[in-house]
This record gives sequence, structure tokens and C-alpha cells, in this order.
Amino acid sequence: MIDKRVRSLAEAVSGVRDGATVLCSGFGAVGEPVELLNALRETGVRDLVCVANNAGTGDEGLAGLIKDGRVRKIICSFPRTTDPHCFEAAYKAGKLELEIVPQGTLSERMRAAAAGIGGFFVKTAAGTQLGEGKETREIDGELYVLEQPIKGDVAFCRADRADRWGNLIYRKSARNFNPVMAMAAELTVVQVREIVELGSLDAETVVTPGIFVDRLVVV
Amino acid sequence: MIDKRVRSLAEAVSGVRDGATVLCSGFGAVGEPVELLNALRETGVRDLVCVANNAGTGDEGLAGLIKDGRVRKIICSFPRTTDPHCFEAAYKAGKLELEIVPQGTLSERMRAAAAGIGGFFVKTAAGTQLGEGKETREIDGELYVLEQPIKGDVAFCRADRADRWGNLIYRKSARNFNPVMAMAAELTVVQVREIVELGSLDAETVVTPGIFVDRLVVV
Amino acid sequence: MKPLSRRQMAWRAAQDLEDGAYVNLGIGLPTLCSDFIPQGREIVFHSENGILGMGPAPRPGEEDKDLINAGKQLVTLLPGGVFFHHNDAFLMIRGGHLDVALLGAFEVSEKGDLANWTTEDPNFPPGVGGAMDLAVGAREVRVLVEHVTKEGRPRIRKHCSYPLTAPHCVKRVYTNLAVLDVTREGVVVREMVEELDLEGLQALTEAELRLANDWRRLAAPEV
Amino acid sequence: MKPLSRRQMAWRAAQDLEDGAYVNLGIGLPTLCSDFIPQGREIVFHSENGILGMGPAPRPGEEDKDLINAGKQLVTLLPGGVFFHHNDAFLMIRGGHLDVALLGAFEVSEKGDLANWTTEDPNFPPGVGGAMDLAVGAREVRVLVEHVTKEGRPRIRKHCSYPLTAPHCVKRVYTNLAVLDVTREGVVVREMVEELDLEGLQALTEAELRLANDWRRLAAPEV
Repeated sequence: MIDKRVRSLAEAVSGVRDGATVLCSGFGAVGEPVELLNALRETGVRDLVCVANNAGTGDEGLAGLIKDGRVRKIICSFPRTTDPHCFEAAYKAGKLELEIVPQGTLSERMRAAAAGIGGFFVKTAAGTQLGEGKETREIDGELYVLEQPIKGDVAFCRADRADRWGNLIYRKSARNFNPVMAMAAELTVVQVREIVELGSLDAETVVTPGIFVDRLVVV
Repeated sequence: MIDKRVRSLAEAVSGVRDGATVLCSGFGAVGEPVELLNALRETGVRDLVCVANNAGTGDEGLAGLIKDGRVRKIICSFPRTTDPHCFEAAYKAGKLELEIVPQGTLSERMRAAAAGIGGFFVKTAAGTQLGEGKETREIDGELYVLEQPIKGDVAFCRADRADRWGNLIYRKSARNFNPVMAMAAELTVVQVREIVELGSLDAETVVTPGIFVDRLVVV
Repeated sequence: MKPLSRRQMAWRAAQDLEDGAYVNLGIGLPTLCSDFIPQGREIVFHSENGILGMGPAPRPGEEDKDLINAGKQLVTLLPGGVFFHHNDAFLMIRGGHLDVALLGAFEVSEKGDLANWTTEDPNFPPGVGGAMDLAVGAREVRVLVEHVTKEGRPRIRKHCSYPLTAPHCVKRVYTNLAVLDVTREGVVVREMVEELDLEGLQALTEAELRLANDWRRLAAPEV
Repeated sequence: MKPLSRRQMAWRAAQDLEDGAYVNLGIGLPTLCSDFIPQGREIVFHSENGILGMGPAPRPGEEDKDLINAGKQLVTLLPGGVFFHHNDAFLMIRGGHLDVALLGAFEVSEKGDLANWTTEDPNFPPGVGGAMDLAVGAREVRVLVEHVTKEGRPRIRKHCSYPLTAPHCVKRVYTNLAVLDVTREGVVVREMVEELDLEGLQALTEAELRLANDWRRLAAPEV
């Protein structure tokens, strides 16, 4: 029987190694798996490379990991979201490496990892500082840069409802990076508001099919 | 006011030029916009390059276009589906050029066009006859081929329900190529079973947002 | 000479959004435009975080913390609006599906280069968000910005001095003094506020300006 | 010697599908496997046309023409099953999300090369479908095929004579005579039917065979 439910947050975040690449979903605080990231912090894991849109808000979740010095590097499109003081302190102290990636490229690079794509050409960042050092190519008279996939060792996501197979449904703009991150990691861990009976989610409206999900925990 | 409804099949298919690249959705007959393709046949348009998974079934839809000699070339993954006699006759008579593309590559090439991707590397077809002549690259010890986007001048699609903004919902496995083809053409024309009041489709469950749709016709 | 207020600038830019257009409004000043859509026009606003058909801020008591825009402000959804994931949101942007991206800027060059993501201030960590994607992906990129900085430095320049967001992307610039088009023949003044002449505007602009034959006065109602 | 029937071959392959596995069954013989999943195991069947959790053929009166598998046969959906579009279906395949693809074949080479898409018969137009995607994308590719052709020609060869679907992809082959693993050291016989010895099997196989130390008899119930 397929049952992806685990009993605790501690079990949900177990097995993440030091130095792991961690996909942290959310757009600011919306859709962020705060409780999972808080639980990850308690494991003592360190030297993490976190991939996220922002670099944490307030003192919890990703911000908490940064505050405790668990994050070696953050790959994001826009570090400063609402109340970014943990990020700012770590960055100014030179304790956090920052890699800025355009938001669409960030998302597409994770999708590439999810889809077995070894690299792809896009116009975004061509002819700019963020495109420097990347292979370029002129296609139909326009300049493109070659972008590489980003694969996570683990993805932490948040959904509204799930079933024991791991099928997920989100809520409004809290969907954001969750579906693409859920696809793009070796291990995908999801916190959900509610787990419903198998067969009670509408087959037409599931956004993330369970094939992408490894662990579910109700928060 | 945004209103993508047109009054007739003839209006829906108007403006397709000779030689156009036409994305024809469906997997066999399921999800095929048969009535739109029948109406296209009546316009007398010719020299079409059709992109589809199969090369038509029976005597209607894509098969009918082939039967009438309107299709110069077909780009597909598997030409012979149920009752492929129109394709077989045209192919054997040397009247139809055939390009075989792996099904996932076919889909991904259209998505690339939809997503502003100028090319992408995949393992599929590397080291095979279908990969010959394509640029190759070794990535992490594995051979990849570079694939190009396929953009349609027009896409013909089929959905179950729509609203006047062009938001679409499909039915079961009739979804298949419809969402990707709807995104990948200059002009997207969709036949639907029913058009409902704006706001009555659930915002969480629309599969194809109206931004990709230009014309709707009820069949 | 009376420069437009920020709300008047937003009003002016909003007048050019056509019925049925799919539009992304950049964070800050451009976001204000949604308040000034002429009656009878349906504009579908896109947000990078997965919304089409975004509506205005919620009324008190109707806020939903899961419904925010790219600037992380609470918003609403119009009838016909839909949600999707980030990857589809950027497919729309990068694949040329948006009619207009209306963005803020630090600088715009006479070739339409846009600089709006970093001033390279070492005390201010950089962040690009979706700016580069919007600049290369939207069918038409327009900029809404004050004509000069607080220090009086022209924003419309021969060359951008800040790092580029994208080269050759801006088609039109709305400022508090003028409406300008970036053309192959250089920057063309379409509209100027009352009591301003080309010489006066040129003095506040680094790029060389040409006056359109059919130029008009830039005026906006009190909004 | 008693070769397995086609249904027995499918039964044998089905025994190796583990509880919880995500599996794509190729058109034809592999499709039969879904009838023989051992009790108590939940296997999630994937179909290229956008289904996970595909169930058996519908009972009479319950057919839905919009619910077909990749072979275009009518099927059903199990509780927990979901629909998605073609692009996501192939993202799952190509991105390494499927545990097993169980495919038919014309030929398999001793290096695990697979040929299953064209015989280059000029009277028979080619078609590849999703075969190449499955061959490169699934975590494990297994083949289910009769040991020799109707004409008695071995299908397990030193080199494939037909155009490849993908090089170096097949891990295990189930035939009507044997279960074989493709390893770095060549093709290893894991199971053979009663009254067949390595010599007898080698005579029907072009690739050089080695017998596993722990080889067993291949047997299947009457199914």
C-alpha cells in the first residue's frame, strides 16, 4: 500500500545531509513550508545551499535557518522580502553567499531538472551582468544564454490538501513555486493542512500528482 | 470587453494561409477538434504542415485534410492510429512528407516555443537514427541532442468547457496535447462543448488560462 | 511648468492599455495604474506569482493571506481570473504572451536599454525578481518613471550607467514631464506638460530628443 | 521444454513490480501485466496520454470514450488516479520519475541496446510514439518479448540489426523461455523454463549467455 504520510515533522525532515541542496518553496511567506523548515533547523544540519525566491522573512522558516548560520549559500531571485533582517545580517557579515538568478530562469532551471533537460537557451539575462560567463548563442537574430538545470537533494513544499498517494492541491497564490520544486528534487517533503481519503480529490484538479511526492505531514 | 466566442466554425477557421504550420491536437480521435479540422478542409487551404501525435483516423478531421491532399508534411510521433487509411494512401503515393519525432520531444518542442526557449538538450533520440544530424553534447557523462522549438501559425484544440475569456477545462484523457498546443501557436482556436458564464469556472482548476486562447466555438 | 503627480503618471500610462490586453504591472509606481483603467475596458492583469485576472486590494474583512501580488500586497481575483504555478507564470512572460509589461526603471537609454534591477550599492544586496524576464518577454515594454532622480540626474540617458536589465527592450517611457517613444531614430517626444518646451525637457534628459510632428500637451485630471 | 504462454510471460514480469511502484506498460504484451499484480500491492500505472493510476478495462456499460490508454484502448481510473497534459506526462517519463518501463522489443543487445520502433520495412511507415522517451527516461527499463521471432531468429543479440530506440538502457528481459539480466559482464540467465539448459538457451540466443550461480527454474501458474 502506498502511504506517504509520516507521523511527525521530525520524521518528515529526517535524512537531510550537511551540504545538501534544499529547494525551499514559497513566495515570501505565502506557500512557505515554515514548520518543515523550523523542524529542519532543529536537526542541526548545516552548510546548506538553499534555493528559494526570497531569502526568508521574519525569524522563522528559511529566515531561521539563515539566522542560525545553517545556510552556506542562497540561490534566489530577490533576497529582500518583507522583514529580511536575518538575511541582511548574515549577508553583511559575509557569512552567506548569494547567487541572484532571474525568477523565471530559477523556475525553469528547476523544471529542466524535473524534465530530464540537460540545458536550455533563453533570452533572459543575455547581454547583462547575470548572463556573463554563460555560453551564448544567436538564434533567429537574438542573443540567448545557456542555462543549466538545478536539482534539489530535497524539496520542502506546502500544499492545502493531499491524499495518501501524495496528490496535492494548493490554495490561490500559495501555489507559486510548490509544483515546480516538488518535481525537481530527489526527496520531496510536503506539509499540508489536511489529508483526505484516497479518491476524494477530483482527478481533474490535482495540481501535483503523487509521483513527485515522497513524504506528507499534516501541520 | 473580452469575448473570444465566434459564431461559426467558418469564422473560427478563417485566415489560415496556404503553407501554414498547423498544430492539430488529440491523441488518435480523443481530444481531436474534428469539426474545426473539417471546417478548415472546406476553406480550401493547402500545403499545410500539420503537427499532431498521429496522422488521422477514419475519414474526418486530420484524416480528411490528408485525404484531400491539403497536407504537404506531417510531423508526428506515430502516424498509424486506428483506421489510418487516409494517411497510408497518401504516404504510399508519395504525396505526404513524414517527419517522425519522439512523442515527448514533440510535446517539449512545442512547449519550448510557448515558453521562449530557443533550444534544449535531451537524451531522447541521442545515439539513434532520429538523433542523426542534430547537435550533440555530453552532459554529466551522457549524450544529449539539441532540439528546436516548434511554433504553430495556428493551433486547433478541443476542450470541454470554456468562458468568454478563453479559460479552458478538459475531460479525462482528452486533455492530452491540447494544453501544450494551445500555448504554442500564433493563433489558437478551440472547439468546446459548452461556454459558461464568466466566473463560473473554478479559478483553481482551469487548465488552460485564456491568455493562450484566441477564438472559441461551441460544437 | 507643472509635473504630473505619481498618481497622474499612473493615470496617463493606464490610458494606453487597450481593452482585452494582458498586462503585467511592475512593483511600485506601475501597480497604481490598475486604479485608472478607463471605464468599459477589460484588462487582464498578470502577476508573476501565478495569477491572471488580478483585482484591486481587498475590502476590509475580505483579505486572504494566500492571495498576494508580486509586490506581496494583498489583492483579489476578478471573475474569470485563474491561478497557476510559477513556471506557467513565467512561461507566459518569457514566451511572449503578455501584451504589455509596464515597469519602473533607474535608467533607460536612447536605444531602449533598461536598467532597473541594481544600483550596485555595496550596502544594498542586489535582487532581480522577474524584471529581466519581463523585459525580454513581454510583447511591449513600457516604463513609468520620474524624469529625473531626486538629485536631479536625468534617467533617460545616452547609455545606462547601471547594469542592464535587458538591452533594446523599452518602447515607451511615461515620466512626470513627458511621454517618450524609443525609436530607431532615437528618442521621440510625444507629449510634454504645459509650459515645457523641447529645450527645457532636453536640459533634463541626457539622450538627444526629437519632437514628434504631432506632439501634444501631456495633461492628466486630478486623480 | 514448455515455453510460457503470453499471459504467463506477463504474469512473470508482473511479479517483479514492487508495491508502490510507478510503472509504464508498453503497448501490446506488456499491457497484459496489469492483470497479474500480486494481491496487496498498489502499483500506479502511468500512461503517456496523461494518466496516473490507470485501472483495468471498463465493465460493459461503463465505457468512457475520453478515457483511453496509450494503446488507445478504453480504460478506467483508480481512486487516487489523476489526469494531466501530455507535456507533464513526458516530464514524468524523461525526468526519471517512473520506476519501471516495461516495453516490447524487436531486439535487445548484450549491452542493453533496445530496438523496438522500426524494422525499416519500406511498406510499413515508421512510428516511434513514446518508446525513445521511455527507454531513456525510466529508472529501470525491462523488456517483455518472445525469445525468438516467428521465423526462429534470436531477439537477444550481440548487436541490434534494427535501428536503436536507445543504447544501453535495458536491465532485464523476460522471455517465454528465460529471465535475463543485462550486466556489465554480459547477459546473465536468472531463470530458465523446465527441461531447458544453458546450451539449449544459448542456441536460441545470439548474445553470449552466462548462468547466474543462483539461477532458478522459470515457472508460472496457468493464467
